[in-house]
Amino acid sequence: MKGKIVVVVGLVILSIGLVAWGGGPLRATFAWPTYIDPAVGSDFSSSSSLVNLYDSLVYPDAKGDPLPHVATAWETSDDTLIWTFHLRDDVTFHDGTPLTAEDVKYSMDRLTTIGEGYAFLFLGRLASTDVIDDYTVQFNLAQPFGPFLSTLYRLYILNKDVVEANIETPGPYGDKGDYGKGYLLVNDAGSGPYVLKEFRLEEELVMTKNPNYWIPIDVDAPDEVRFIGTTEAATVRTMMSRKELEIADQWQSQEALVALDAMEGVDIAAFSPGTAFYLMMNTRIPPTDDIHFRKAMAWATDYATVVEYIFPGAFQACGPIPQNIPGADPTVFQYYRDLDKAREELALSKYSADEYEIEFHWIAEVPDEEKVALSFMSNMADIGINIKVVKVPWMSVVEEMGAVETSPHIVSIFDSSHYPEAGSLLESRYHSNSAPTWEQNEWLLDTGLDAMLESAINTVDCAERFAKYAGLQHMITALCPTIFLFEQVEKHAYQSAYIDWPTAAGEVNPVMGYNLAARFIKVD
Amino acid sequence: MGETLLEIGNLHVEFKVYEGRLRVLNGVNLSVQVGERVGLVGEAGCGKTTTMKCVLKILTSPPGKITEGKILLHDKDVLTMGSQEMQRVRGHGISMIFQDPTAALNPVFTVGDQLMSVIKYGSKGSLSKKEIKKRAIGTLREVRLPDPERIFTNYPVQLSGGMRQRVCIAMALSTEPELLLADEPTTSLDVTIQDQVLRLLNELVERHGTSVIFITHSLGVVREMADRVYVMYAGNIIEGARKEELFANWLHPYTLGLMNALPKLTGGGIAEGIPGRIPEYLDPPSGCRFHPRCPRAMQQCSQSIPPVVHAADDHDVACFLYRGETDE
Amino acid sequence: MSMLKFLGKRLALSLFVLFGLSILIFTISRILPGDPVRMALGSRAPQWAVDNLREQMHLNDPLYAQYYYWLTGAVRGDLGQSLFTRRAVIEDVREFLPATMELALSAGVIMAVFGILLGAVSGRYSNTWIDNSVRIFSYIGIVTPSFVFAILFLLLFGYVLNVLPTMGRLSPWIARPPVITGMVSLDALLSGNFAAFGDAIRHLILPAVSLALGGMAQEARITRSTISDNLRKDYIASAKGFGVPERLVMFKYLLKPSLIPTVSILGLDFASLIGNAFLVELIFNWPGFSRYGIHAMLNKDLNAVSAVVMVLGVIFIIVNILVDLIVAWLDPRIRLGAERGK
Amino acid sequence: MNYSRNTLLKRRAEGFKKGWYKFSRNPVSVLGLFFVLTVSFLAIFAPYVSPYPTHASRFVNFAEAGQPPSLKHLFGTDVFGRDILSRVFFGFRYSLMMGVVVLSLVVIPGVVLGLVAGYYRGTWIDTVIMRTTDIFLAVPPLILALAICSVLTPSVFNAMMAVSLMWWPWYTRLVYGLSSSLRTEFFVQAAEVTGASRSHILFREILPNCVSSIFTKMSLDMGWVILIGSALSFVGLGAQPPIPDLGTMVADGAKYLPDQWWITIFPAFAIMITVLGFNLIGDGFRDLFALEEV
Repeated sequence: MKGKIVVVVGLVILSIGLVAWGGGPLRATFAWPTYIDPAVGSDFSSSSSLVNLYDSLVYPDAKGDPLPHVATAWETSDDTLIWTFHLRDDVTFHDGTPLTAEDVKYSMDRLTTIGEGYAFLFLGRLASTDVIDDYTVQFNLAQPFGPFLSTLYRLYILNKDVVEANIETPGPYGDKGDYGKGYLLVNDAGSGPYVLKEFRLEEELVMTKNPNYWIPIDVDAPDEVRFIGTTEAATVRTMMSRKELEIADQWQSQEALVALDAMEGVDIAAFSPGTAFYLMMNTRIPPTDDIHFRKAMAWATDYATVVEYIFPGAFQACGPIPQNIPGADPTVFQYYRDLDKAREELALSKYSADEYEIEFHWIAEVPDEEKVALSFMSNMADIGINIKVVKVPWMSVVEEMGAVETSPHIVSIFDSSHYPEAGSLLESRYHSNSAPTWEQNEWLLDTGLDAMLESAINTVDCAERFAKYAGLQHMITALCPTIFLFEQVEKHAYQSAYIDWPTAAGEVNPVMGYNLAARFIKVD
Repeated sequence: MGETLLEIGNLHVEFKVYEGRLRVLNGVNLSVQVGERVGLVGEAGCGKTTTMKCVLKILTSPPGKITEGKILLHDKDVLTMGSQEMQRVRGHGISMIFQDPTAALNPVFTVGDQLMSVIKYGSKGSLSKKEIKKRAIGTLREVRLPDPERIFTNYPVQLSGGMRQRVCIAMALSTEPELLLADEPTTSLDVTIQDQVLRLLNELVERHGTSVIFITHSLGVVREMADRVYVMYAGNIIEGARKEELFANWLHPYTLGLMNALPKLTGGGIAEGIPGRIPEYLDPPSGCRFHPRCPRAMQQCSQSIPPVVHAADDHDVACFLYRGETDE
Repeated sequence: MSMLKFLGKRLALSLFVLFGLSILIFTISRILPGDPVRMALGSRAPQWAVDNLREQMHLNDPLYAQYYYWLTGAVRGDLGQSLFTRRAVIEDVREFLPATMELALSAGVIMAVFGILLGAVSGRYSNTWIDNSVRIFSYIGIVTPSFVFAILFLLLFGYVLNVLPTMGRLSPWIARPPVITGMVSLDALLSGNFAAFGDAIRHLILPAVSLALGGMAQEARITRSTISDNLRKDYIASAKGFGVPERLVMFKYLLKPSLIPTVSILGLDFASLIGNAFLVELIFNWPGFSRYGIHAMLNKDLNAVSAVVMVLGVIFIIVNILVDLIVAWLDPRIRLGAERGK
Repeated sequence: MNYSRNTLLKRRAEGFKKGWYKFSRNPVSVLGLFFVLTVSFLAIFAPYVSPYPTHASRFVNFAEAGQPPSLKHLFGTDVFGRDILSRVFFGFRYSLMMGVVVLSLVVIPGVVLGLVAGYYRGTWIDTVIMRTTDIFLAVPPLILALAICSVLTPSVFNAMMAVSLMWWPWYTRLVYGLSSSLRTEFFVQAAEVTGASRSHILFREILPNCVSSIFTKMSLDMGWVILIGSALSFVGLGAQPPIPDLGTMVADGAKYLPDQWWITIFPAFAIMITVLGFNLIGDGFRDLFALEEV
């Protein structure tokens, strides 16, 4: 019954919205799957959708620093373990009910219980959440956590009543049943600037402007946002040429981008999103468990060809952290192609070059990765190492990286930080806790490193924290667990003739997903 | 006898196949008088059926093609008739019984359906559906099929070979044609019922007064059924005469061969056939097509086609052995 | 009646086949190592939640018990949870199947109608230029993979000529008709929304045609050869000889028997059509069951894979029964053979 | 009992000569044979006839990527700068290999099962074998092959295994039909009466009479198997890069259409020519042996 009312209210709002405003539709292509459940989604397409559907306590500015959003102010206790947030009282969910501290607590509890998506940012750090009053919420940390504010971008606030009303039992979460996962898979329960209108799995996600949003949205912001689930080059091209698509996905190949760029009114927005491309080596299986073997490969890799021909505009990475992320250290050691050095290292290795065939897995959804793979393969052939290139769909990569024995020798993956600080990537890439996730194929499982990482992240003082980050970067680079290939330049073809996209104009938000916050984009 | 019903003159038919042209009919001449029963005899593959199909204009074309000749029915050339006119000729003008009743009946329609179509389109005047059905069942009864109502609703697959041929006869006679072409109607049947069917056919034809061209490879059958006999070999009529005349004074060496192939009731000897086979039509022998097999072949036989001569009264033969009046 | 017996026997056999197929699929889906619960809940889910779900999915039971649960679940319509869409597979089936059926049925109709038409014309006028062009077309149709057709059409009509839509089932600006059958074009027609109907049909053309061409060529070839064989049959000559009008002979007495081989092969062609839908839906971004299936397969979403194969098995079996019935209806030899119990 | 076989064999030899004559008179079949021989020649001698044999394996040269057809690269180069002509030649190898391996794995068990089931028609052996084939034939082969491939690591070998697993029932069914009608033939019964062993009857009496049908089906199937193989590669479940598989080449090239059409079009034509060749030959056989049921 309640669901029906929500739908009716939504429809009314929607029809008013259509009459009142005039920004054209914004259509963007995406790679599936997209999960709009804040406790499940964490990849690019999911994040971009969550940003539009939900609100968070704080919001990143163009540099990634936190601005007040649903929270107007906050204070911390002296030991930095208790964070108290004061909420606005004029924020309403899409069904018109007010957003309160209870909803914030519910969202946090749900996120950490389910443990998927961005939950890892809080797991182990957050002890509990308390509701002080309707508009005051308090987080109790288990240990000091320097970048806590930045991680709160990823706490998307759910409408507790709506979720509770749609719980299905039985489910894996005890008396919470499925914790509303079934419902939130295809419905939103947020307060964000856009309202979910339609969500057709594997097809498209349609959102319309929220006319009652608590911040006035620009008239020219798109009335309707469509995220279309395809990255098929031919389709993207056709739609772009017919002006049925405003922003193309970043997975288009170099060749496709050239063709898109040649279209009238279409330009390429290129920016550095703080994403790096890693060749992650499994340090637990032979022969990549041998540091000399890994170093030999790092020396034999032809970095120049990759950045020159395969990802033009990108540049060689300097250690594990992209340079535009706060806390990145530009002084870490950079490998370059030197076959003599590679052979020297190979001689030191306990394995001979051709003893094993090295499996190199690349993500099927990103065609250009094949070029890297084949380039790497021919590089390694120069020092006698046999590479077997395997194309693997994303979901399978995630699955095989879940266990050390099924993790391949090398996986090539783009990864970016979850909050704008070096600590994010350092942790998600190299902490033992993240070893079974897709963000780590290295399986370092180094307790010393874990301790150092935790100590860095727990440091509240910024300068001190950054110094610890720098040390970690040097230390990891010395282990050579990864070939730090390049820092990505994300390229989106977009309709420059009729959309005004701040990101394309240089206002690049380093937090993943926020460049597609539709309320800042203007469509004529 | 009386009026000429059908006259075939100098009929040539070719089949165009991948390898070239098969000259299957090479100038066939034949005529049928009203009420006459004509037997057409020859080995398998000599062009009997093709000739009959030409008369009905149901020769499959391509690959078959009539290149020359005329087929006069009541002095009107069938070959120049339009499809409308031809439509009227078929059915109540001429109808045909095929060699293999299994092939001649459409396997996916009931006997009744097929019979009714034939009566509807083949009869003179228009009949109501009820009349058509009544007539169809009547015809089935006439060919002495047991339980005609049931057979009317049966599919051919439910009938035995002999019953199927009776159905075919019923179909052929249901339109009361002037001329019936019976193409070896008993060949595919069991020996035991061949005679039955033949006798039935003969009886019906006599009762209706229908003219018949009776095709067979056996002179024995002809002796029982025909008033006049034509002997055909490799696309030519090589001899034609009244039955009594032919059996008394056959002339052509090929006819002799056929006669020898007849089982003799007296003497008890095994029939001797004619050595050799029907020639290839792709490159038929020059001159008389029978000459390679002919025991009495002469030099000129391979050089020119023997003309048709009136060897005796009402007895024509195409052979250089005989010199009578030449057909103009 | 014995026809019922025939049908009953056919159905019993189908049930047996489905049962066998379910064992086959279950075996395939359990070959793979890996923990489906961890995959469903993610690597950071708390252990107690994993254990809960493991219990609920009966994964701690022996394999034969698991098969029993899986099978009884499947019979009730519970095919488990998809790892990829994260919801009950049966819901996915309900959502995606109509799109594929819409595509497959349109392609099937195009295939059958045009295949028979082309074959009939070609057989009727055999060895003429019409016949030769149809035969060349059939060869091209048969040897060209449907994904090549799809790519060529996408380029030619979608990109170069820009006359037909190349993705999805409906243009974004068209209001969706209410879901009645789930087949957009049919729903639009039923609800009287002709703008949507036209748009849906336009979206259907390219994928349906690229899907249909291979089978169409096959049908044309078979029909051609039966028609030209049957044209030489005595019963055609005899029908003509008895004065039955040419048109009636062609459309009744020739067509019906000639359709039998064509219809019998139609079932097989429909099967390969559904198989090829896997590739064509991918190319035209058709949100159908086959595209779902291919994603499931690529992502080792085993519940979904088993469901896809089982559902397609059921469809295929139904189609084959239908084909058998049509053939039996067309061909009394088979029907009566069945009646007589052979 | 040898009488029947010897005359059979003799007739067969005679028939073969005559058959070849008839076959060679049919220009369409000869064209098919020409295609197949050309493709096989190019495949076998790929390292010698292709202009850049190294381009078929681990080779990249991004400086020469995406070049249109020219004298230097007759079919142009792909996005890795590899010569497409050379890769098509090597691609024939994998396509043919797919066909040959699958058929050689499939035909023997398929035929043997079909023979046995047909010979023992009506017994439980027949039931077990034929109901099993029914199960395999219940789903379009491409789908089941896809499903099997999906649980295995994608590779040429696994794709072949998957297709083979799907394909044998077709032979079983074909031979079953033939052998169950042949066993009532006179010469088989004659052999039975004279006390010939079962294997003799199956393999010496019945099998030779199925050979023409099997042979025809095999040549047609070469084409189908190659098509299915290319479909598997197209979705990424078959050959893995840098193996120059034609299906993979079409799929990968499709991303660069229409500008770099040569990357897709030439491999697509290569598939079509190969399949066409085997199809034409198969049709030639079918006409030759006057078969309907293949």
